[in-house]
Amino acid sequence: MTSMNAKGRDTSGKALADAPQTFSGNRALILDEPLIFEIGDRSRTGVDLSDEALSEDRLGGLARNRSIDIPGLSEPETMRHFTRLSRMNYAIDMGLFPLGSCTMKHNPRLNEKVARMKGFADIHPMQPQSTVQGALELMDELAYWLKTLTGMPEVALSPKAGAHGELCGMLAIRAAHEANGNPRSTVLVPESAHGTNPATAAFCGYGVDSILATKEGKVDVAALKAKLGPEIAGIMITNPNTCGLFEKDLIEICDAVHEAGGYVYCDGANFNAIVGKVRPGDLGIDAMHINLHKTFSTPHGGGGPGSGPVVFSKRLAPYAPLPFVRKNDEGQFELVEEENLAAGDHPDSFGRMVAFHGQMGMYVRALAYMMSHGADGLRQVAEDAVLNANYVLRRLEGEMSAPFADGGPCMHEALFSDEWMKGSGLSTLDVAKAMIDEGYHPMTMYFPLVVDGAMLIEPTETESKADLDRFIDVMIALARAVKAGETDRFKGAPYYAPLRRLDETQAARKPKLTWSEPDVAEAAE
Amino acid sequence: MTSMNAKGRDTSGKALADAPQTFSGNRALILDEPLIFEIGDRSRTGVDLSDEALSEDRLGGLARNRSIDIPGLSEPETMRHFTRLSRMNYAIDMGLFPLGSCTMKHNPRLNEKVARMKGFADIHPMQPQSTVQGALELMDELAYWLKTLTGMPEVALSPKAGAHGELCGMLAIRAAHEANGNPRSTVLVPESAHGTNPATAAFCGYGVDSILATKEGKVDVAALKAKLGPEIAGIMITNPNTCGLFEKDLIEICDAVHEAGGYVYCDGANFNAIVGKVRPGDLGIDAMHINLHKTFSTPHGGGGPGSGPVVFSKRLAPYAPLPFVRKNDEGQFELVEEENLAAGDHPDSFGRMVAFHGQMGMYVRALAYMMSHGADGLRQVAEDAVLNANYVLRRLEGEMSAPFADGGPCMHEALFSDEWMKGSGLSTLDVAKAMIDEGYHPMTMYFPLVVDGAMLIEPTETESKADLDRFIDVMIALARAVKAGETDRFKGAPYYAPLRRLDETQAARKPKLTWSEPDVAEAAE
Amino acid sequence: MRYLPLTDTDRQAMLGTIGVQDIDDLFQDVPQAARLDGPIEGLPMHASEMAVERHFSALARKNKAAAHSPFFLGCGAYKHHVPASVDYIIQRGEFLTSYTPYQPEIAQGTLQYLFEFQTQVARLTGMDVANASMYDGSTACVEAIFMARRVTRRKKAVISGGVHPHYVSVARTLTHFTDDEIDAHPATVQQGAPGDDIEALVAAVDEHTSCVVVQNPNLFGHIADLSGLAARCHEKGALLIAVVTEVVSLGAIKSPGEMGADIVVGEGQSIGGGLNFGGPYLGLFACNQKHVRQMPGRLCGETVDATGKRGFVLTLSTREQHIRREKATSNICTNSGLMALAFTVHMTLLGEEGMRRLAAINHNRAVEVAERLAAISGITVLNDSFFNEFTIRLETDTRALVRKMARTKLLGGVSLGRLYPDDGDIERCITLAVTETVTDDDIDALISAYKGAVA
Amino acid sequence: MRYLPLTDTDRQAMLGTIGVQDIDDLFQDVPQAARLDGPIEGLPMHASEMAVERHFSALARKNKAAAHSPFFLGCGAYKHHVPASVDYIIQRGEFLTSYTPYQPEIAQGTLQYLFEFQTQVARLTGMDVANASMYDGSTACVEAIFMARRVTRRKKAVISGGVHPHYVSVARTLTHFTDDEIDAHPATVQQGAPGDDIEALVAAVDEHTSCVVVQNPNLFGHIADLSGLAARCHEKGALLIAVVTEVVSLGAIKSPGEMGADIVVGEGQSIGGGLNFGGPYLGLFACNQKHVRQMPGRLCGETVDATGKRGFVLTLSTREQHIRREKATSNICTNSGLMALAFTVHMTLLGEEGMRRLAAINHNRAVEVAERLAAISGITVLNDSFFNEFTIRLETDTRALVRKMARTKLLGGVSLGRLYPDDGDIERCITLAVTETVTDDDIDALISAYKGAVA
Ligand SMILES: Cc1ncc(COP(=O)(O)O)c(C=O)c1O
Ligand SMILES: Cc1ncc(COP(=O)(O)O)c(C=O)c1O
Repeated sequence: MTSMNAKGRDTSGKALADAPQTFSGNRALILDEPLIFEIGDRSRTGVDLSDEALSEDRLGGLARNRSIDIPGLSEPETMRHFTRLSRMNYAIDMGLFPLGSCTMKHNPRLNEKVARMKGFADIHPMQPQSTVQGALELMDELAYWLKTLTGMPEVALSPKAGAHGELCGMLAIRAAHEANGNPRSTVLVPESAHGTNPATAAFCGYGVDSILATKEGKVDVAALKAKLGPEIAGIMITNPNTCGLFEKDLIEICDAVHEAGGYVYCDGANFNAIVGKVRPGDLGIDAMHINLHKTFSTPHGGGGPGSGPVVFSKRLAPYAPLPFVRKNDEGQFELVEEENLAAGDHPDSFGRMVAFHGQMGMYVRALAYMMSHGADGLRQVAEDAVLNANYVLRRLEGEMSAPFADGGPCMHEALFSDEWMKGSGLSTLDVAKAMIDEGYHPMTMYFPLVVDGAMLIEPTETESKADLDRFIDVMIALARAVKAGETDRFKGAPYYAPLRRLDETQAARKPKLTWSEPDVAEAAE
Repeated sequence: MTSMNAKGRDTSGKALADAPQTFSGNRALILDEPLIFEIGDRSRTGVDLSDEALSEDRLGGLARNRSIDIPGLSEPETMRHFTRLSRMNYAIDMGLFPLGSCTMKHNPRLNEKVARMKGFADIHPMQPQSTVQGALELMDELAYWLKTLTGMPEVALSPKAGAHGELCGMLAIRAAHEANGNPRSTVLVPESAHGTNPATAAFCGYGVDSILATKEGKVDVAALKAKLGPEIAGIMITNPNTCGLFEKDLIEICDAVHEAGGYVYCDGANFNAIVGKVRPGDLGIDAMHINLHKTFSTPHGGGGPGSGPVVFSKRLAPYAPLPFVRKNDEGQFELVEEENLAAGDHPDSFGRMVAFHGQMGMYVRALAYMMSHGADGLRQVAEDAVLNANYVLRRLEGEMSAPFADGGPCMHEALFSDEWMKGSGLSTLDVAKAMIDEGYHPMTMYFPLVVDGAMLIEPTETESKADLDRFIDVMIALARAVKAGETDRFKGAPYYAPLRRLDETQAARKPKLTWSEPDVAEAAE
Repeated sequence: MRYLPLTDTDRQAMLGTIGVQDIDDLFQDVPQAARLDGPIEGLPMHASEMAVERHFSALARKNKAAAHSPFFLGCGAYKHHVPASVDYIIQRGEFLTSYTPYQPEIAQGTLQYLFEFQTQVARLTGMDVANASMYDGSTACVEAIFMARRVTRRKKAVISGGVHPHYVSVARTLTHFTDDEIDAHPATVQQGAPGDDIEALVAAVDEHTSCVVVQNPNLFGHIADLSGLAARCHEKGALLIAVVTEVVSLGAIKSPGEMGADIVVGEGQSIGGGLNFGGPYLGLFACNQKHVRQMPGRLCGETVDATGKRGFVLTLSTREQHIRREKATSNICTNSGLMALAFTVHMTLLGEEGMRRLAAINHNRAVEVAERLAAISGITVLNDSFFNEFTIRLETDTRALVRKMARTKLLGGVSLGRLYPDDGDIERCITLAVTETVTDDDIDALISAYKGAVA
Repeated sequence: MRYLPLTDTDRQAMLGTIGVQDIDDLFQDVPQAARLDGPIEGLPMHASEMAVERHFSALARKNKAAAHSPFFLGCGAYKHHVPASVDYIIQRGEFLTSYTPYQPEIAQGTLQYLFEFQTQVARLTGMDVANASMYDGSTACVEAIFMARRVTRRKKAVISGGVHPHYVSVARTLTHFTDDEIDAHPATVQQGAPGDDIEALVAAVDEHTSCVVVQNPNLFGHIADLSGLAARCHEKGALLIAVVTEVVSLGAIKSPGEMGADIVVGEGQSIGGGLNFGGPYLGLFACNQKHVRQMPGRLCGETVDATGKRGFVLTLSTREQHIRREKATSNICTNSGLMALAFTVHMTLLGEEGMRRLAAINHNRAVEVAERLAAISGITVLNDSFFNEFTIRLETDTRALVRKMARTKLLGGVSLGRLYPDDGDIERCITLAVTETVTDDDIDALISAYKGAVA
């Protein structure tokens, strides 16, 4: 196994068995860090502001007298606190982050740099439009790229994330149905769909009817067709789907849904697999959101922000939300907003779904990413993402069970089930935690729901072959350790992380969601 | 000891005794990282540049045909490589870095931000002076601050670090002596001086005569006076000195040296202890360098860059180097450079000691730091630095031996010797390595040379009392562990760092300073 | 291409391992007819970093940055000074390039700051708990309306005319297709208390009302005491939802919690965030303990690890889409994590002391500007009370005026005609915000511009 | 004050623990008469981050940034595009805020990149080893002269007239007071090979010569074959010191090592560094294995840890001031660590392939500009050979011309009168550098400005 250590040295030397417990609780560069509430205090501040008396005459008698009770820290303490916290995280910048369906790819720092240009970062959404022509032009450019890459005639930029994009698309579908006199009642959602899909449908007032997957991991076209009818508003289909497979019958599905008077919403979270290889518009879909924070690399930031523009077919375009950018006859860019609506411009729009105009900061980053790759590079992105995933699939399928691998290649992610570890007493979770010790972020676990103990691995195109090989070698070693019954390695994992395995059940049983001063009794323990 | 753990939790739980050896060699967030030469290759690049053929006609027949043999990496691989490397470092941003004589204080990010403004970072040193008036004004402002804080009439900004500043000061002294007809031969240097002092004197062609310290850790005035004479060019004295003590006889020393026709060079590395409390010029010195990368917080950057401006007394001012900034009669700022010298302007200058005009990037940062503190804040800096050091001294003197503590308070740093651990079989080095496990950067070891096994602790003013208390508690616990004979804790340390103790002897015996392809035989081992 | 590590040699070798000839063999499921046989048309080829940077510099130069002119815009987005350390922290790769903390053992950095964030937001708003963020204030607001429906099992939301009109639009849009009912009161700009319709709201609450939504300070800057309205809501079994678009105000005025609100939603952009032309921003969402299980969005909670050490995890996820699917409290997944971090860092630097000082400076400066404007004849300041934002009325076309000022490099306020296109009365108003970033020179420039305008 | 964590309560408590009344009791050793009894006079009080930032913005705006005008300056400092990732990496606190790696177990990050840096520099220059950096090219150059003295035990350094005049000045200054002898040849700007004095240098080498210092490409951009000179040096027992001020040239032209140099010093600013008005820059220092123990500066070397794992440490420190004191090879301590990191990161991104491309683009563009200038009557291009920089002669006052161009926002070259104030011949010359950052528009602007100047 020493071959896996890229330094080419034997690391088996002394383990940490003889290491003493430290007095501080720290372990060299792994540093404990209290909460700000435990180290700061209300009178301290890390910002130099003059200490003026608040003039209360014009506060309507509503001055805040009670304490805010938020502690402050000096700047050096603040830097340390958050630096230490940051060091407890894993991140793409540190290594492989193969969360399936999340497209955790390299985040170029060029994008961070351009997004911070004052001309983008320091402009107000309500400035006169003559003073933000560059920003509007940028939005127009981004819109052009998205429409061109998807082959769709219209795009709404404002949705704030993927789920918000879904809402946007489904609202347009509902608006279109209403314009036809009947909103219809039900949306079809395949079983393998992401949770946001059914949740979105419900948010739009639709009931959800689930469609089972075939044993090849795709939508069962016959079952789908059987469900179509006058109350079916449409389908929310993910393509490539969350088993990492391209829905090869998508054209047929679209035709069938259209014939039944419905619309096809495509969840485009996995667009990375096909960008530049095929235009979803050519397959017949009506709406699709694009997670700029996946395919176009705006950073996930530990949970957000994202951006989820939605492209529309010609049939849905009239219902797209406000605001959007257009170029007027004098060659000026302008925002189409409430006032235009009031003036009867764009009358069928379903309206506004967010304050202001969307995630400008993400637009800048995504466009910088697109321009950097260009048409040739984006195509290469899809090819390399798919190549990497298939490489993982093929090298691991002999060691772990890949339920759909016999059906042919996967797209951008490789799906495994826990079949191969049956009887070992170990679970997908245990393997995930052991991966942490090995220096990897685990893959997506227990999703999609269509296979047992799912392990969904999406390497993305920004992994090198050498890094993948190392990862695969480790996975093989772990798989063999499972089979060899090395239970402790898994059950006790992670051993080396800042914390050992966390108790999620206790957290949910008696939720403690904010900090409070410990009881004197408790503190004395 | 659980009280030391700021999270207020018992961390004694399970040690790592049962942790398995990982297959990858990684330990969760502690990631192994090979050299770029082991992962990159010559044909790969992380920069998109067009692949033009080099037109060789005008290369004088000297085109490079042999390989450069430097590997490239794509951008994602590069980011990961250096991010992983960074995580193997300790830094001020992570915790206490009490290296005595190094003044490792908080580095504000404001300074990084302003230094990156294009108007400073993107101007060329040879641009017409009319196009860099803001830069010259900034240099003039910095000069004003430095002169005011030191009470000295002249300053040379160009020296690139402390040692370079020493050179600057000593060259001026030598030039002054030469102007008087005799360069003299010897410079006096106290035993406790930093190595750069004697090295500098030698660089200027002087012999070095060492002055012993008194048992109070200060310069022996009588011994000094005895050495003065017509061949003594001057003295290089550090104040506060490297035992962390203020040379209280400095005025007397200056008078004596001056009387003997010599000059007093003051090593100002420890200016942080007295800034705003006393002006060195009022004590009679002739020249002093100021490490902007210590007192004025420009970051150390893992070894540099620094900046070492030198202030001069009236007597030495004429000999100060080129270039410098002055304001001309039209209110324009101008650089006094070679051409002025050629024109007979500033004729006694000893000349240029570096290309261009010095460390602009550091000037910006240092000035931003000074302005942020202001006259009141800088005084507070000195007071808090001295307060913190005395607090450490007093809380630890009972557990460790502090050779000069009986003489009164220290200044910015507390000096301990290894007296207290005699007989334990352990050394200063062992304690330092155990501190690493506890999550602290060790103090300066084995310097100054005037005490055995020196441990020189400089907390600086940017440590909070709570952090100091935690540190002191750990030091006490370690001291008691030494006395209790817990040898393994020290001899084996560090246990938790990315690497265990490194073999410095082997490195020096057969130096391997660059990477080379391993022999096939060696690789096969 | 600089972001792609695979070399052609790698690709060849990998295809070999996979056992196919050509990359297109892996795309076999894509209908042949739809496959593109080369780079998509109509787009340029890849570009160097330098070329891309130049392109964006050119675009950025076409915008007038707030820092480059006297700047007085507010209405839901505020220019505040954000310390440089905040931006440094949020750019650290460990925060910037990590995902939602699904693996808590290697995400304690994110989880701990979320716990700190939740606590800060709860205390600031005067509530028991807060979630780990929503997209922005407007979407948080409509989520609160949905939550009130779940809690009360009623469907009518009453919305004050003082609520930001974009927020009202969003609520209308998202409730339009469900069977929710929205009773949105019109905005009124009466002298003294512009946008204040508390009385009308009190009157509108009945036993069908799920909630009343009121903004404080409201769009026009007016501050109201919400206690009476809260009492009325509670009497009728409805929830009071308070919207705060300028969180700095909470350093000076009573928290909605203290006045009896049941849910507080807000736009957190003022702390730690920039203007960013409207996004990304930071949705705040706080409520009381008893409603926790009806909250939308992620929650971080305290727990212990296998050795008993304290740690944090995402919790109560049975409310969320990935577990509950169509029965989830919201469809939100990605939120505003990094903006929450910026908020937490900035708020940690401020502390209570800094918040109070910041608020005092904002308010005092705003009072100064209001008084100087009020002294100009032809200008009426409508507000008796306000925090850092107030509304004036002029007898001229305010949209033209604002555009004209912009041409002379002064961003002198938001002309309300843009937000209320139909309302002749409001169209003559301008709302101005005055923060700590405004200098004396800026104020002088503003005053002389307005003097010129009404002269 | 935001950078100071102690509160007054802390201070009081600490004084108590120490056992003194007042902070001034800790300053008792400071002569009473010299103690200041309050904030020093003549300086402002502390200022907020916002105020400081404004002050610096105002100063920065008074400078004309290279990015904002067509830019053709070189002469020892070059404008190149540095990838954004480089600046991100060097700003990571773990690199930025650490000290010299004296505790290797928690400084492997710094040590490993230094080892990589040393290897990159050695390979680029064609030498066996390189050190961990010097302040800049000029100080590296004089250190090389001192090293040659130690190696040869001779004192006469012969310096070519093609060496940057600042470097020559520095060498003169630092050798003036020691008993070194400097034989500095005058700069000559002959047609075809400006600054080339190889023949004269060959003639000057004798048995007293410790070294010959020659720059390649030289200050005027001319490239020379150093092999003959190297052979002559070696024949006489002297060392050949090659100076490289534009390291990008090493992507296109033979390395000094290949041509026989014994020491190569250089300015590394072009890779990873910005212009920064002259500093901080990056001194490169490389030599052959046999002279390693005479090198100045820090060296990082490979070793193993207690378990046999590879690691890196600072080594051969018996050469250095902190061990050897007055017998050290140099007095240098703080060097240019972070700039070395920037260099290493940028060089890692480039790799050989990127270096070659970058060099080709630079050279090809420079050839284009040289040819277009040569076509203007009244302008003579002096160089037959050059990399990305060359010298032209005009019949006008070049200093006035350059200033005039600057007023029209064109930075059109360095007028050599500033560097050679006394030399009537050279004063009529301008040296221009053309890098990858120059656009076609920039070139057009340059050409038309020069056409106008000589018309
Ligand atoms: C398949 C799929 N659909 C939708 C989403 C929701 O996107 P977002 O998190 O941006 O709201 C995700 C992301 O988690 C996803 O993987
Ligand atoms: C007392 C003393 N003098 C001089 C120096 C040299 O300064 P620099 O490293 O900036 O050259 C140092 C720093 O290490 C020092 O501590």
